[in-house]
Amino acid sequence: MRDEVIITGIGGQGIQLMAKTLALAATRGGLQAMLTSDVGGEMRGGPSQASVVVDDEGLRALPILPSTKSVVVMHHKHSAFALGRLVPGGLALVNSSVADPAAIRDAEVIAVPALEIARAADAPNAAGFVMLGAYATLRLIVDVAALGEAMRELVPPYRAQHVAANLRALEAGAGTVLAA
Amino acid sequence: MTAATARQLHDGCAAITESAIAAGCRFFAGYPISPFTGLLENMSRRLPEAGGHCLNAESEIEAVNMALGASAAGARAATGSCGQGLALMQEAIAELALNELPLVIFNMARNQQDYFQATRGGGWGDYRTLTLAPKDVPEAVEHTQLLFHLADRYRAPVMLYGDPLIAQTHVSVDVAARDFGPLPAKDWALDGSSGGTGHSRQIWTWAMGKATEPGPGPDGHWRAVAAKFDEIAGTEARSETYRADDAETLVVAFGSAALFVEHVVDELRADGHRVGLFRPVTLWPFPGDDLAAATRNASRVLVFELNAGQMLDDVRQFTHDRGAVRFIGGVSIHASGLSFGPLLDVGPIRERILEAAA
Amino acid sequence: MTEAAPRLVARDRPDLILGDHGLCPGCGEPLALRILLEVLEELDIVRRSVGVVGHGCYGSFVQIMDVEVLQCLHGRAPSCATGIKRVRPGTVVFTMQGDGDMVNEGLQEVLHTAARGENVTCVLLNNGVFGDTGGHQTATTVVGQRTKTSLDGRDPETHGYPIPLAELVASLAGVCYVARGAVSSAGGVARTKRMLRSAFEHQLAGDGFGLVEILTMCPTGWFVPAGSGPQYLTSSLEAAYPLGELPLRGQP
Amino acid sequence: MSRGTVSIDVERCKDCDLCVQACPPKVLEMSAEVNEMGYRFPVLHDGCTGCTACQLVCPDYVFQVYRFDVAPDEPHPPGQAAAPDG
Repeated sequence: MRDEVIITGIGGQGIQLMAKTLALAATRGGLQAMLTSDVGGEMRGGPSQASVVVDDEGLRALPILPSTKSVVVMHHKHSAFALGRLVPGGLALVNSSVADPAAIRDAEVIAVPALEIARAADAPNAAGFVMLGAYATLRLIVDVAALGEAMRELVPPYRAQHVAANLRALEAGAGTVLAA
Repeated sequence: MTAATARQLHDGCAAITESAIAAGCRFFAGYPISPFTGLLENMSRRLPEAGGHCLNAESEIEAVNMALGASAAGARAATGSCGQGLALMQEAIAELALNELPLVIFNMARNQQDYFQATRGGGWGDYRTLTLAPKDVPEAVEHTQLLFHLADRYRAPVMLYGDPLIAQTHVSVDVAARDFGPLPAKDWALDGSSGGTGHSRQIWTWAMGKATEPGPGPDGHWRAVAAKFDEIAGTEARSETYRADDAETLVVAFGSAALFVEHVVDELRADGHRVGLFRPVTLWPFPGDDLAAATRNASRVLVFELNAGQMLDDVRQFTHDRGAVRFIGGVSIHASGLSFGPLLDVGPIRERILEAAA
Repeated sequence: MTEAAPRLVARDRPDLILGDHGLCPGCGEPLALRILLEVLEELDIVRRSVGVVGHGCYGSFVQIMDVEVLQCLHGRAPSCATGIKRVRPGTVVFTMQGDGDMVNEGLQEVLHTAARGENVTCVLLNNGVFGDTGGHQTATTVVGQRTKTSLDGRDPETHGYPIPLAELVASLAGVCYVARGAVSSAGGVARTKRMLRSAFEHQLAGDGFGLVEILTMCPTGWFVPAGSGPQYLTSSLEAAYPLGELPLRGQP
Repeated sequence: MSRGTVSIDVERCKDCDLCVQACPPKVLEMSAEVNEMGYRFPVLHDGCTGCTACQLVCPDYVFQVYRFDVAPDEPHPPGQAAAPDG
C-alpha cells in the first residue's frame, strides 16, 4: 500500500499541521511515513506546501516528489508546482471556498467548500482539517479517529483550545465525502 | 513493542536530538538560524529532561566557546549552525582541534556550498575536521552517535554535514542507542581535582605545561596533533557505491543529492544505461582510494553537487583517469535563500547525466 | 449645503515605501519603518541618508525602502555605520536592528559605538523574540515570557535576566540622546515619531551617538492573536522597559 | 454625521484588528467576507472624525484619511467608503 499526496496553499492555512497529522497517524498505525515541507521565509501569507508518502515497510521516497498520485489544493496561489507533479487522472481535492476547481485539468477533481463547512461545524479556523478528513476518507490510509488522536498529540499546549473544533472539522470533512 | 510501533515521527532535527541524547550528549549551545533552529529548539526542550544543559547563546562565537568549556570539563558536548554561523566558529574549531578537545558540530546547512569550509576549515594551523554527510534522516541518526564516539576516540572536533531536507523531513524512525565499544576515561578533563598537587591539569593549544612540568610546547604538540590527523585520514574514510560495478558512467554525489541520484540511476538503468553512483560518506577524510578503485572502468565520472564545484577538487585528485571527470552540478538556491533550488530534482539531474553521457 | 470636498490629511504610506513587506498580521515593525521614513522626509534628509540594516523580519524592508541601504552582517550594523559616517561625515547614518541583532549578536558593537560617541542614530526594534526564525528567546525576552526556546516562560534560574539596552547606552559618555517608544497605540506611534525626529536632529547638530529603542508587537512570536499584540506589549514588555526619553548620567 | 472618511485597500489587509481597537469613535468593524488572501478587512460606519488613528496603527498601510472641512449633509452609507476623487 503506497500513497503520496502534496498539500499546497499559503502560510496560515494550517497546511503543515494537516500534513504532520496525516504522517503521525500513519506512524502510530505502524506504517512508515515521510513528510517534507517547503515554506517561504515568512510565517504568514507566503507559499506553504507539504508532501506525505506512506508505505508499509522499507519506505524509499524522495523528499521532493518527482510525481504524486494526489494533490490537496488549499489555495490556488503557488499551486502550480503540486498540480504539475500530479499523475494524469490523479486525485485533486480542492478547497473550493478559495481555489477554483475548474482551473484544474486532466485529474479527478473533487471540490470541498472547506471554509463554509468549517464555519458550519463551528470550527472557523479548521478548514485544513475539513480537507484532511475528506482526503483520508477518499484514500482510506488512516481513519478519522487516528487523525483525531494524532492532531490531539500535535497541537501545542498554547493552542489546545482548538482541539475540539479540529475534531468537528475532521468529522465534517469525512461526512462530506461519505454523503457525496 | 515491535520495531514498527517503536518508530516515532521525527524530523531530522528531532531525530538527531534524540540520537545525541542516546549517545550521552549532555551539553548543547546554539544560536537560531534556519534550518539549524529546529535542532536548537529540540535540544532546549529535550536536553534538560535528560539531565543536560541547553544554552541560548548570544551569538555563534559564544555558543562554540560554551561548548568548548563543557568539553574541557569532560562532558559529551555539541553545537552547530549553518555555514554562515560556522564561519564565526572557525577560530574555535581550530582551537578545539589543537587543544585535542572532542566536540560534535552539526552543520544543518542551507545547501552544499559549505564543503570547502567543512573539509578545508577556516581556522588557524594544521588541523582537519572529520566530517560525515548523511543522505537521509535514518543515516543522520547513525552518524550522530558515531560522531560522539569518534570525537572522544580521537579527542577532536567532528562535524555532521546536514542540509534543509534532512533538517525538516519527517520520517518514522526508531532512535535506539548504539554501542561502539569502550573508550579510555577522560582523565585529561578539568574538574579542579588536580589543583595543588604539583601536577595540576592544563588545556592549552600551545601545550607549554607548567614551570614544574614543561609540556611539549607548540612544535612538539602541533606535530603530534598533525600525526593524529594523518592516522584518522588513513583509517576513517567511508564511502558507498550504488549499482556501480559495471557502470560506464559513474556519478559522484554526497548527502541528499546522492539520494536523488540513486533514484535517477534506477530510472536510467531501466532504460538500458550503465550508470552507477559513488557516494563519499566522509567528506574528510575523502575516500580517495575507494574512488580510484570505483572509477577504474568508468569512461565518464560526473560530479553532481549543489555548489559551483568544491568536491570536484577532491574527485579530480583521486579519480583513476582525471580526463574522465566532468562537473554537472551547480549553484541552485530556493527563493527564500534557506534551502535547495530547482536543480535538486529528478528531472534536471536526469537531463544533466544524459547530456554528459551522450 | 454644497457637497464638501474631502481634504487628504494622512496618506497610507510615504512614497519612500516601494512595495509590500510581507510580515505577519499585527506586526509592529512596519509602523516603525513608516515613521522613520516620514521623519527623513520631513527633515528633508532623504538624499543624504544611508541606512544600515541588520537581520530579522525587518530585513524585508531593505527591498522596499527607497533610501540608500547597506544590508550588513548580523549584529555588526553600528560598526558599519561608524565606517560610513567617518568617511562621509556629510551623510545622515542610521541603523535599523532587532533585539536579536543588536542585543544578542551585536551588543559589543552598539556599546562601543556609543562609547566612542559616533555621530550616528541607532534604531532598535525590540519585540523580545527572534521573529524571523519563528519566535525564539533573545537577550531582551522578559521574565516569564514564553518563546520557542523557553516554552515554560523565561526563568532567571536557567535563562538569566533580560538586558535593558537603552539604559545601558544611556550610562555611557558620548551619548547625546536615548529614548524608548512603543508602536502599540496611535499615541505611541506619534510619540515615537517625535523621538526619532529628535534623534536625527541631534545627529544633524553633530551632538554624538543617539539611540531610539522602539517596542514593537510580534503576535506570532508571543503566541497571541494579532489583535492582542498591543495589550501583551503593554503588560509584559513595557513593564520591563519603561517608555520616554532617558536621563543621560554619562554627561562629560 | 461624519466629519471625515477613509479609503481602505482591502486586498492588503491581514485582519490584525489594530485599527478597530484604535478607532476613538468605534466606527470601524471587521467584514464578514474575506479578501483574496483569505483575510477579513475593516468596514467604515458613520461617525468618522478623520482623526488618523487607524492610519497611524495600520501595519499594512491600507488607510488614506480625509476630512470634510464642512460636514456633508447626509450620513454616508455604512460599508467601505468609495475612494473620493481628487
